[in-house]
Order: sequence, then structure tokens, then C-alpha cells
Amino acid sequence: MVKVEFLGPIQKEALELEIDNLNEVAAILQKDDAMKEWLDNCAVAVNDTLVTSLECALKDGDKISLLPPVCGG
Amino acid sequence: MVKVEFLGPIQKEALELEIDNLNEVAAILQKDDAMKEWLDNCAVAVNDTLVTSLECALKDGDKISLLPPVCGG
Amino acid sequence: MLSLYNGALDVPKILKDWYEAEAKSNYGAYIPFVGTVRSEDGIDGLSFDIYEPILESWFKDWQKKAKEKGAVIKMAHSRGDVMLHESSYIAAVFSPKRRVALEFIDEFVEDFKASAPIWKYDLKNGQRIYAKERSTAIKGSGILA
Amino acid sequence: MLSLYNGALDVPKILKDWYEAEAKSNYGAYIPFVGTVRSEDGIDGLSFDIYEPILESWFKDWQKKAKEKGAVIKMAHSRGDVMLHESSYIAAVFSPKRRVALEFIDEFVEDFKASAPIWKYDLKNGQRIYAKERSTAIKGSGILA
Repeated sequence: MVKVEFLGPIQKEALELEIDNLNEVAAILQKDDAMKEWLDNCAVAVNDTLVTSLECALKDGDKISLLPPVCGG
Repeated sequence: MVKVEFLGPIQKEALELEIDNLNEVAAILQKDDAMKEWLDNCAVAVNDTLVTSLECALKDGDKISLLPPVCGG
Repeated sequence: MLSLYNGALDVPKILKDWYEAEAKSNYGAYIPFVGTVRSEDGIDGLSFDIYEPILESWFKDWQKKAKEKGAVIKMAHSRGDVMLHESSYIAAVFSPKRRVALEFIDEFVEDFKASAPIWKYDLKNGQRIYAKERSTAIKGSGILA
Repeated sequence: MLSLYNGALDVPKILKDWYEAEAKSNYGAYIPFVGTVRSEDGIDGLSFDIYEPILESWFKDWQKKAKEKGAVIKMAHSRGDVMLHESSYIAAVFSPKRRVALEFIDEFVEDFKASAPIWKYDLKNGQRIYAKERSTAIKGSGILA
């Protein structure tokens, strides 16, 4: 089981998914209308490390985070 | 009478001179051995305003200041 | 040193504590940057969400960069609501040399704005509205699209 | 605002007073630069001479530049002796915008170093020695040579 969580302003409950890689996450979220406005500008972290490609194998217990545009300060 | 004062580390008493322009100041100070090391790197102010050329008429009561290299902070 | 506070920062106290903590470290330059909530667009204040695990690793990378230059970096940020004219952010660099300090605080603050996982909301008429148009997508965003 | 003090600066108090003085002025960014005496070359401290009339007119020009950018500049400096790990200099900019503030403090501090009529001496073995090799000739120097 892999957990997908949505940070900051994304109003969406975390998901628990049986998946092996980030391509599957992308395929699932692309079908979610509420996520359409976010996918273009969200960064992705796997176990709290930002990743820049979908070539990333996932294992049981991994945590994926979606980070929308930021504005600290 | 024009007053010439030496600021910061220049160990020299102020002068009172009967002169009409900065060229005369230059001529006088160039003859002063103790001033040789300073003239190359001193800035000049007339009545507390920095000047960048010797083309400056002087009148009675004017004050000339010599400012050696600075290092605030 | 990264410190997170609920609500507004006590700026004089933080600036003093940091100054005194490094008083004997032989740094010649100390440059804090203080960010304060401005009155504009009729807001009553701002509110912040922070994702701490990634903020901490981002900050650790900057601590490493500071160390390579013989410098030290400190940061404080607010969680939750910060009202008009209160402060939500302080970053500070200590360095032996002024040029290093002046350049480092600029680079740090700009990367903070572009990369730190913090989300800002306008507080307006009792609502908390994501400041989308003022936000920046983190580098590498969009891979799921 | 230009403040000169005999001896070391009370940094926490000055940073606090300036912050509080501008608390309602709606500036988003406050960047102080604090200069502290470092231990090097066996000095016991530094000492400063200031020529105030020209320092004041130099500072007035910078106040005008700040105003044109919607910013405010403040400065404090020590006269006389300042010992190791004490501070002799604070400059600070307040601005609505962070980019203006970051650029302004850099330009101000660099021009201060090159132009402000202040002379620095090393205090060493009871002597007061002009820091000639660390000093900079003011622009336009040498016309009398």
C-alpha cells in the first residue's frame, strides 16, 4: 500500500493505493476532475524527497506528497 | 583668509592661508614633505562639499578639508 | 537553526537572541531579513501552512551551503494566522565577510520564495483564501500532468 | 535617520527601536546590516573618527534615493573605541518590496565603505594605528597631487 497526500490548499483526503510506480499515480489522478487544476503545477515528493521524473519504483509503505505552488514569507 | 583642515589620520594642524583658488593650496601642500604621502589619495571638500577639480574660486572665510582614504563600518 | 512559531514572530526578541548567540563567534557581518504583513487588497492578515519534513531538508541543504562559505544561516517562520503589520518571516546570515553575507541573504531569500514548502492564504472577510496568483510552482512541477 | 554613538552600539535595542518605529508604516521588508569587530591580526579593538558634516550630506543623498524607491534608510555608527565582538555599524532599509530592499542594502553598504568620511584605527598594544591598507580613497581623490 502506498499513501498519496495532498498538501497546502489542495482540498483532498489522502489516498491509499496498491501501485508500483508513479506512472500509475499519474494515471489515477488524471482521471480525477478535482485534480485537473493542480497537476500542471504540483511538485511531487516520495518519502519527503522531491522527484523530477516518474521513473521511480514504489514499495509498500512509501509516501507520495503533492506540493502545489508555494509562497512563504 | 581661507582655512585648510586635515581630517582623520593626517597629523597636521589646520592652516590659515591668504589664497584665491585651489591651485594655490596644491602648490603650497606639494612643498610640504609631510603631506607627500597623502596628496595622491586625499579627496578635497570646499565648505563641506566634495570637489573633483581645482577650478574653484575661494573667498574669505571658506573652509577646505582634506579627506584621506576611508574605512567605516 | 530553523524555528517555527504559531502566529506572529516576536521580531526584537528573535533578532536579539540570534545576535547574542553568535556574539563570540567572530562573524563580522549579521544581516537579518524581516518580512512583515502589508495592508493591501483589503486583507486582514495572512495565514500559512507549512510542510515541515521538506522544509527541514531544504533548510539543511542551505546550512551546508552556508558552512562551505564560512557562514551561518538562521530562519524563523510563522504557522497559522499573522495579522496586518505583524511579521511572519525572519532569515539571517552571519559571515566573517560582508560580501558573502550580502550575496548569501539575497540568494537564500529568493530560493526560499521559490522552493520552501509553505502556502500562503489571505484572511479576508472571515475567509482563508489561497494566494494562488502570488505563488510559485516548485521547480520540477507538472510531472503528473 | 543617522545616529552616532560614543563607543559600541546596543544592537538589540537599535534593531528593536527601528522595527517598532516603522511598525505601522506598511513596509513588507526590513533588512538591517550589522557590522561587528572581528578578532584578527592581534587587535584589541577598533577606533573611529567621523567627519560629521560630510557624513550627514552623504547620508541625505541616500535618504533621497531611498525615498524615490518608496523605501527608508537608517544608519547608526560608533565614534571612538569599539572592542572585539562589539558592533560599530548598523544600516537598515525598510521597503514595501523585498527586491528593492535586498538591492538597496547592498548598494548602500558598498557606497558607505567607499565614500563615508569615517577613518578606522586598529587598537593594538595600547596604540591607535590607522588602518591604511584596508582604507579606500574617496572617488575624485588626488586632485592636489
